[in-house]
Amino acid sequence: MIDTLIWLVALPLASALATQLLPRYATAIVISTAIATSINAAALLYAVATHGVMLYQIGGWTAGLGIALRADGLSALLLMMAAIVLLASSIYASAYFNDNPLRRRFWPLWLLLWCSLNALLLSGDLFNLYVTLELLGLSAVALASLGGKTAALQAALRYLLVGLLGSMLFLAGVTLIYAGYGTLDLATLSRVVAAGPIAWSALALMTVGLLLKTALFPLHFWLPPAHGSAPAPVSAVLSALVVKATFYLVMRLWLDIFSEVVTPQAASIPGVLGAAAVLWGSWQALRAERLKLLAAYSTVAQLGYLFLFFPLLQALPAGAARDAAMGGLVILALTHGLAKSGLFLAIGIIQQRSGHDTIRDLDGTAQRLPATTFAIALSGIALIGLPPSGAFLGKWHLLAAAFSAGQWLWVVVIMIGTLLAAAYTFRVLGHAFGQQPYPRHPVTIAAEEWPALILSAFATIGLGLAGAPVWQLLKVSL
Amino acid sequence: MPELLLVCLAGLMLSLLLGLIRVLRGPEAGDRMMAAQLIGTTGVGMLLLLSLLLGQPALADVALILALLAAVAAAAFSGQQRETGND
Amino acid sequence: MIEVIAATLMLSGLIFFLCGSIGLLRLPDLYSRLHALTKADNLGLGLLLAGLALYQRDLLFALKLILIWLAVLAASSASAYLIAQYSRRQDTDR
Amino acid sequence: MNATNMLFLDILLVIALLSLAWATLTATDARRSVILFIAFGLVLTLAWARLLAPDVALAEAAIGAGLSGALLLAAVQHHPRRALSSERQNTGKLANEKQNDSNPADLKSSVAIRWTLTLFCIALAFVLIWALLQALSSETSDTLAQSVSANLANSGVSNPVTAVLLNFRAYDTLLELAVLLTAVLGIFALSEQRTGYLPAGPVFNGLVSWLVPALILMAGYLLWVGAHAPGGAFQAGATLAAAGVILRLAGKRNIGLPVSKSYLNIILVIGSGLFLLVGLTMLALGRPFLDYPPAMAGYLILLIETAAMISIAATLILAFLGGRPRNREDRSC
Repeated sequence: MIDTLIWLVALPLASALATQLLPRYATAIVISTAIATSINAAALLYAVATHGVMLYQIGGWTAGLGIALRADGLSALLLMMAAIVLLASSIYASAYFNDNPLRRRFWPLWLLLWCSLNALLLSGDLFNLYVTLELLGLSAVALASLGGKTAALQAALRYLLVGLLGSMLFLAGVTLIYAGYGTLDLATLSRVVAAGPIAWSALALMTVGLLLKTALFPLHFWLPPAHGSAPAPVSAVLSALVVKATFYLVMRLWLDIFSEVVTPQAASIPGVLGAAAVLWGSWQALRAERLKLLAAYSTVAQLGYLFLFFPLLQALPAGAARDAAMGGLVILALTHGLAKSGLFLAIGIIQQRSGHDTIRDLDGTAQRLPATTFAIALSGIALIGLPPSGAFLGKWHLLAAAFSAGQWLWVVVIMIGTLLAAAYTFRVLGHAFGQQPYPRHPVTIAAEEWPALILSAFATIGLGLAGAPVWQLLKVSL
Repeated sequence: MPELLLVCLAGLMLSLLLGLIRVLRGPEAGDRMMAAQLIGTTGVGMLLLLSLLLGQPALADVALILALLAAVAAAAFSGQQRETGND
Repeated sequence: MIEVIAATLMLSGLIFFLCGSIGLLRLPDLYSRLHALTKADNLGLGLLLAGLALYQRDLLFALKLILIWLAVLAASSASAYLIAQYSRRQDTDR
Repeated sequence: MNATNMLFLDILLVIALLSLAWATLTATDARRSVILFIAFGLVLTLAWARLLAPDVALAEAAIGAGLSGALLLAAVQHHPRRALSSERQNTGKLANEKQNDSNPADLKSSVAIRWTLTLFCIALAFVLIWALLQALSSETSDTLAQSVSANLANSGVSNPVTAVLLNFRAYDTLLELAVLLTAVLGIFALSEQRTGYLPAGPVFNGLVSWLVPALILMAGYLLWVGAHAPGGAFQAGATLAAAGVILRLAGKRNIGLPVSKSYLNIILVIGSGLFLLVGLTMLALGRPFLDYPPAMAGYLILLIETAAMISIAATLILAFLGGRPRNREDRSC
C-alpha cells in the first residue's frame, strides 16, 4: 500500500526509459502508464483521506540522512489533478502528433515531465526539491521547443535561462538553510526554523526563484511566448501543471514550513503582485490577437488570484475561516488547472483544423467543431468563475476571506479581473459562434475532442458541485 | 621542510598570475589559449604541492586529470569544422 | 644530501616556470611567446616533479609524477603545435 | 599545515577568480569569453583543492576546465562571427541577442536591463555574504556529517561522498541521471548534429593515439577508486567523454559510439535504467526502494556506477555533437 508513493515516481521514469528504448510501442506504453499512474494517484488520495499523512523513507534511511517522500491532503489533491490532466492530454497527444519522428521524441520527455511533477509534489527534502525542479524545468523546456520554428525556439531558450536562474536562486536559499540549520528535511526544518536573517534571506531567495518559475507579475515575461508557441498538449501541461508545481512549493514554504517566520508585511508583497498580475494579465488577454496568447495571458492573471490569498491567510487567525479560505485557494488552483488544460487542448484542435488561431477569423468554428467550441465555452465559464464552476467556489471564499480580514482592496481587484475575464471569454465565443453562410460539415475526432471536453466539464461541473471533499482532505496536513 | 614546498607554491602562484595577465590582455585568441595552457601546467604543479602540504593524496589524481585534459581544450580551439557534407 | 638535491631541483624548476611566464609576458609576438611557454611546461614541471619525487620518496607517488610529466610533455607540445597552426591559418586568412 | 601560511594563496586565488569572472562576463567576443572561462575553471580547480574538497576539484578539472571548454569552443566555432550577419536573415537557426542590437530602442532597454541585473546581483551577493556569516556564526553542529560517518560502515563504500551519492541520497542521483537524459533528449529535440571536423594532421593523430587509451584507463581508475577515495561515475564519465571529444575533433566518424540508433539508446538509458532496476529489485525483495543489503551494497554501487559512467559519457559526447545523430543513409560519405 505504502509503495504507492515510490511507484508514482518510479513508474513514469521506467516508462520514459522504455519509450526511448522501444519507440515502436511508445504510445501503448504511455497510455497504460497514464492509466496505472492515475489509479495510483487515486489510491494515494484515498489512503491520505483514510489514514492521514503518508511517509516513505527511501533506502530505509531515516529522513535527514536519507530522503523521505511525504504526501498530505494538498499534495495528494495536486497529484490527482496532475494525473487527470496528463491522462487526458496523453490520449489527446497520441492523436495530435501524426508526425512519427516527432512523436518518438515527444513521449520520453512527456513521461520524464510527469515523473518530475510527481517527484516534486511528494518530495520531503529541500535538496531533492531542487533536483526535481531541474528535471521539471529541463523537460518542460525540451517539450516546449519540440518541432518548433524560430519563435518557439527563442521562447524555449528564454524559458530555459529563466528556469536556470530560478533554480539557482532556489539552490542558494537551500545552501543557506543547510548552513544555518544543518538539515534539509522539511519536517525537521519546520520544527527548528526561527525568525531571523538566515530564515528571511533563505526564504526570500527561494521565493524569488520559485516566483520566476511560477511567472508571477512582473516575472511573467517569459510565459506568454513559451506557452503560446509550444505544441498544444505541452501548452496545456505547462499552464495547468508546471507553473502550479512551483506555486505549490511557494505555498508549502510560506503557509507551512516558514509560516512562523512570515510577517504580515511580507505576505502583502505576493498579494500586491498578484493583484497586478490579475489586472495586467486580464487586460493583455483581452487585447491578444491569437487564441493561444489569450490563454497564456489568462494563465498569468489566474495565477495572480492564487497569490491574493497570501495576505488574507496571513491575516486570518487559525480556525474555520482560515480553513475555508485555504480550501478556496486549492479549489481555485485545481479548477484553473483542469479548465486551462481543456482550453489549450481545444485551441490545439482549432489550430490544426483551420491552420491558425487568430481570434478574428474564428467564424464558423461552432458549426464545424461543435464539441470543441463547447469545451471552450465550458472552460471560459470556469475562468470567469461563474457558478457552478469550482472557480466560483474559490472566488466566493476569496471574497469571504477579504471581507472577514477587512482587506477591501482585494475585492475591487477580483471584480475588475472577473469582468475582464468575462470580456475576453465572450469575445472568443462571439467570434466562434459567428455563422458562416456555407458551413463545412461538423467533424469529430474522438481521441482529440473528448479529452478537452472532459477536462473543461470536470472543472466547471465536477469540482463545483462535488468540491466538498477538498476541504476534508486539506485537514490532513503535515 | 614544508617551507620549501611553500616557497615553490608561492613561486608557481606568481607564475600563474603572470599567465593571468596574458590571458586577460590577449591580444590574439592564440595568446590567450597559450596562457591558459600555462595556467593549466602551473595548476598541475600547484596541485601536487598542495597534495603534500594539505595531506590530500587525491589531489595527485586531480593533477593527472588536468594533465590529460590539457590537450582537449587546445584541440577544440584549433579544430576546423567541415564546411559542408556529412560526417 | 638528498634533500639538498630535491630543493635544488625544485627551485631550478621554479626558475624555468618564472622565465616561461615572464617570456610569455615580455616577448613581442605570438610565436616567440609560444617558444617561452614550452620551457615552463617541459623543463619547469619536469624539474619540479623530479624534486618532489625525491622529497617524498614514495615509489607509487613517484610513478604518478612520471606519468603526469609524460602526459603534460606530450599534451603541451601537441597543443603548442595546434595553437601555432591555428594562428598561422588566421594570419594567412587575413 | 596551518591556515595562516596559506593566506597569501587564498587571497591571490580569490583575486584571480574575480578578475577572470569579470573579464569572462564583459568580453565582447564569444571565443575570448570561452577561453577566459577555461582559465577560470583551472583556477577554480585550485580553489576547490585549497578548500579540501578533492571530489569537487576532480569534477571541476574534468568537466569545468576540460569538457565544457571544448563544448563551448565547438559551439562558438559553429556560429563564427562572420556568419552572424548572414544569420540575421536566416531564420532557421537559434537566434541570439545580437539580432536585436541594431534597434537603438532595444539597445537602450538592454543596457538598462543589464544595469538592473548587475545591481541586483551585487545586492544579492551582499545578502548572501551577510546571511552566510550569520549562519556560520550560529554554530549549529553538523549533525548530518556525524550521521553520515556513523552509518558509513553499512553503506558498502568507505568514501563518504560516494556513500552519500549512491546510498544515503541515491534517489537524488537517480533523478540527476534522469536530468542528464532529459538534457540530451532536449538537445535531440533542437536540431541534427553538427558537421564533423577535418581529418587531423600527423601531430594531432599522434596525440590521439596515446591520449585516448590513457583517458579510458583513467576513467576506469576513477570509477574503481571512487569506492574509497575521491572519484566516481561522474568524474569517470567526463574523462571517458573527453576521449570521445578528442576522437571527434580528430575527424573520426563514429567516435566510439554505436551507429545503430537502438544501441545508442541503450547506452543512453542504461545508467538510469540499471539504477532504477536495482531500486525496484529491492522493492520486490520486500525492502524499501534502493535499500541495498549491506553485504551486497559495495557490488551494487559499483554496478550502478559503471552503468552510470557509460550513460554520462554518452550524454556528454552527444552534447558535444550538438544534436541528434543523423540517419545511417546520411553517413554514407
